[in-house]
Amino acid sequence: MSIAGFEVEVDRGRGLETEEMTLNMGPQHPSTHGVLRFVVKADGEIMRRAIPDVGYLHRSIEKISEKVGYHGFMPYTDRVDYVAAMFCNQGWGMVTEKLADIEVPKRGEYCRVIAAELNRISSHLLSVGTMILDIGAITPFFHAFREREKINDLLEELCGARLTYNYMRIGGVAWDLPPGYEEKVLAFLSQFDRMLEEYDDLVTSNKLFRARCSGVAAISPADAAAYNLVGPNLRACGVRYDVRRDEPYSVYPELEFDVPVGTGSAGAVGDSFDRYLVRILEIKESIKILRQCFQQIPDGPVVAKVPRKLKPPAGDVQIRVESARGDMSWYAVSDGSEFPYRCKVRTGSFAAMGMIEELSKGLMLADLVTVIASLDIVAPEVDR
Amino acid sequence: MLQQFLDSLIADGTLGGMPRDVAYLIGMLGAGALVVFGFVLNISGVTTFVERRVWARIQSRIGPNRVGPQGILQWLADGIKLLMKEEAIPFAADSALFKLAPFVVTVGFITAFVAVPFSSALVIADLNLGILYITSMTSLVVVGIMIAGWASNNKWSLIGGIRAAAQIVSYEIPAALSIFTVILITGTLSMQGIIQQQGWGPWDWFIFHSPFTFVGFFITFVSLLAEGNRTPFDLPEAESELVAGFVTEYSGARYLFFFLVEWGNLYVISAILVTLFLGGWQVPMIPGLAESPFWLNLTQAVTFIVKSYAGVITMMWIRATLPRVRVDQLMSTCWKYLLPIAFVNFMGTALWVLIWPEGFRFAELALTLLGFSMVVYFFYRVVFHLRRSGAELTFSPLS
Amino acid sequence: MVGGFNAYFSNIFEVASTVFEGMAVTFSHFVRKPTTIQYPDRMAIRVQDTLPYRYRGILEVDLEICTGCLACERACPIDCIVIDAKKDKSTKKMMLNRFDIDIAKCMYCGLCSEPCPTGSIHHTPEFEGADFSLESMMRRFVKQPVAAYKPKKVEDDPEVAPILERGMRYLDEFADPAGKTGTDS
Amino acid sequence: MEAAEIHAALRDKFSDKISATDEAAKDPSAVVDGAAIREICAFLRDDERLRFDVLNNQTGVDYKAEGYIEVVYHLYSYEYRHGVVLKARANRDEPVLPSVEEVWKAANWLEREIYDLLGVKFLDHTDLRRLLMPEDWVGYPLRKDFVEPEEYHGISTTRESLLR
Repeated sequence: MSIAGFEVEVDRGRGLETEEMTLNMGPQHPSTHGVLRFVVKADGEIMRRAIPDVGYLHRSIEKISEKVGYHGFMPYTDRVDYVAAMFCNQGWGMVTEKLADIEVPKRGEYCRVIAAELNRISSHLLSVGTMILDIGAITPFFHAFREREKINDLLEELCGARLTYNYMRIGGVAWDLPPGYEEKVLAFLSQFDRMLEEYDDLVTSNKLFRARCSGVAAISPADAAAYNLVGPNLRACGVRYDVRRDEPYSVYPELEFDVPVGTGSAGAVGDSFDRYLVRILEIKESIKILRQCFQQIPDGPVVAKVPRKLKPPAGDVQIRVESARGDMSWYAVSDGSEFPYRCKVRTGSFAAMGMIEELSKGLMLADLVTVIASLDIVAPEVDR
Repeated sequence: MLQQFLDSLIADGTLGGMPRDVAYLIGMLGAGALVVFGFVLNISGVTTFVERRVWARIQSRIGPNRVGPQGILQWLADGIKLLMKEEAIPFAADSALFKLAPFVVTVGFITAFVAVPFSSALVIADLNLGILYITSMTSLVVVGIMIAGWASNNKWSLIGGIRAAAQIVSYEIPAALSIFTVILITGTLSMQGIIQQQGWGPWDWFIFHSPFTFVGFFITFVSLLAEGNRTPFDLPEAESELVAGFVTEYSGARYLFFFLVEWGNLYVISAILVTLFLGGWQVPMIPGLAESPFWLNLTQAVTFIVKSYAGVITMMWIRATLPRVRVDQLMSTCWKYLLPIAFVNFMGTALWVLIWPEGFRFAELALTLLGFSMVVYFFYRVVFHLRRSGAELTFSPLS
Repeated sequence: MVGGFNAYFSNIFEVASTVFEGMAVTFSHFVRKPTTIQYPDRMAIRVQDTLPYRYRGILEVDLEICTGCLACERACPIDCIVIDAKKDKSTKKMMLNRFDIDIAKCMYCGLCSEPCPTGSIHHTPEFEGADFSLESMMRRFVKQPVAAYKPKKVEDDPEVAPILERGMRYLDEFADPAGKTGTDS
Repeated sequence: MEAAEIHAALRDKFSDKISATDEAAKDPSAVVDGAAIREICAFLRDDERLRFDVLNNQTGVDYKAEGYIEVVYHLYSYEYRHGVVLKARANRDEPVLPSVEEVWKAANWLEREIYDLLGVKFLDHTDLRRLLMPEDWVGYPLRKDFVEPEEYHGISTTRESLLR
């Protein structure tokens, strides 16, 4: 029997006839975070398999890059991962700078880091907020989004847009920090610290929430590496690896921060709760980084001189950016013309999505939404 | 009362030569319609409005505030909108059952009001099996939900229906056991009888009667939450897992009925709790109040409704705070935690009543003190959270 | 056995205490101020007036100071700007015959306003762009052919001077001080 | 380990399978024989000095003028924090390569994507279906000679431009 391209097994046991239930979760399901479809094979409440079916948000961004030139592709990278667009900007900027040997001024790098870390906080807030929403509590979601709105306000002031920032340029950033920006960000951070404590009281320590996440889809470090799980998902498994620290780029070597890893405080190491907790801890590290950035930021230009028609020498390079969803790998090929010959971005959600089919075996139906949310999957990032 | 009124109408010839039985039937149907449309529907409606505003405040929002003053008529607008919507019935659904389900659910909910007392006189029927009648009638809701889940011919709905059945069947047991602890004390099943044995002061309420009833109150509360499909036990219509569970395929007026029941049930649950544990309509006997039945009943009704709505708001507030439990956790909560404790309570209360048939004053006062100190500590924590959060920071000059 | 009992009761206690704490947090919100902005009607000032200077809203062109250099058209990655500028043989002036922006296509990236030498094409804080037809999303700025602006040392035309001043200030504040990088090849 | 040392280790083991190495480029890379890619990858993962436990990225590039499709493997080691780039070339007309799915599970989806967008067939892949494009899509979009069809299932793929 075949349903929508997938083979369905009908298991006729002895005595009472039972068959696996095939459920279509998505494309329009409240907790699939975008347009995404799972074909769930379930035995009552227990899942046998959940097969992801992606591609509903495929916008052929890689193909577009071959048509618009190096500068013109920058706004398109916003759309790769619209929740954390700053990192896509940075990735494209860095890969082009490596291709064309452009040095970014120091102040430009600091501006990039400030924008990126603000964006990381907002992205993680969205992640933990929607995770708790999927688990069934509504209020923490609103509280997270209330704080996220403030970051959006800050980023709006920095670059004029709330979601698709297009802030970075090849060779630096588009605009310097606006006057009075430091005071605003620091005021926000001191208020946000207290909000995080409140969030811990409301959500993190909540026993019902911990019980929902503990032991759900625990991933071993070996599996995480084999599936190329990256970012907070990887660190939750106990692997202390962060591109910012281990393959340093930008000004991260000058900044001090910890790399939090999962400890299995609610159950097994690498379970959904660890993934949640690593994000919360990373928010705290980002606050630390932001405070240091404002202390260390030098004066000077924010963008290097780059010709409007950029023609990098032929060659291919790869760079990695620690995006909010982990190691984002940009690969670009130049053939010496003004258009990129090929551009490929391997995103964090893509790897996590590929793992769900393996993870879902034997989980409860309700756990699937927990797993999707805890892996922080943003559907457009999978499809690009 | 109704009978006397109808008799007087027949006697003075207003109804002409109508046979007595027909007059009674019309009178009862009319009174029923009056109760349903004038009271029960409004309770559900107002509850939806209150819920939305309560949630909004907890979530730093304002909530509906456009229809009528402060949005007070929002529920009416929503109801009218739903009534005017097209009702889609899925092609593959079992049409007859699909249409029947909302009414089964509504019947299960509205008939419960027959035995819910509002004051010493304001009760439709003071059944001597009152509490049993209510628990059995509200169980009819699950039959409707099961029918809805099955008849929709949608797998999400079916899972929702099955979950509802499993949930209610399990939680009936601890709920019933905890209700029986109160009945052990009172010796009556009548709702009015239970209230009459309590006093107006908290130390006379059954919640503070003994340590066992104190625990029993929380068990009843949790079990009734689960029976009313409220968070953290709203699995049958878990919107992030099952889309909307058993109501996925419903639209228009039938959808309205399900929602009517969901919010109306809040009031019923709350009324049961107030009756059993929180002193019902008992008011202090201020001199002069007892002489005037009207003012006495009014004060009692206001007391009862205020207490009930406090319970309703608490349930909303819980829903705004807690995440949902998983289906296996739901079952283990019931069978591993609530049920054994409910049994211990039952035995303990039996012993307590055996030793102190008239109640033990010291324990009552001590428990009252414990309850109040919990409330005081709670407000201390609230103030702590308020202080820590400090003034809200906003960058937009508009808010 | 004893450990089992401990776990059993500590579980109950943990649930009760964390729920208690969570309820205290949510209760404290009853007395906090909501952060909702009641857009669009119940507001003291329009949202547009509160937006930061860099806000990238709907594009606007000041034809008085447009030099017809086509820098914006070239910079646009989705080709939503079409300019038709021709040199009039008789008057020897650059004539703008057409300056269209398809707002339905525009993605508000701001790449067009950066290379503009006079700040003629710029973002406004206006964002309410919903309309009923695609045709109405076309902003056709040139109603009849006009002469393109020719930069002078000192602007003396009293009508153009304030517009140019605004455009230059826009460039200064919007783009960074080092923004005039690169050469137009 | 530096790129030169890794390439030397590769040459020691597979002297005839490595056709070129480039240490001067910004990202040093080794062009390897496509047919042996799985053995090479398994060696790189299991060798104690190398331990490339992660397939960080895998992608294809269509070099139309040269007449081949190059599949690029970006490997990384969490243990030693070093990386290597492998390039395997497949004939453009009938691109076939062995799958490395059994070496790194991450290759499953990456190879499905390459198959979907560039049409490289991976042998022994467990589930080689289209990933992003519809199942009945004709052609491979990231090939340089791909022409977008006028319509798909009666839906036009272009819209009339008011600007032109």
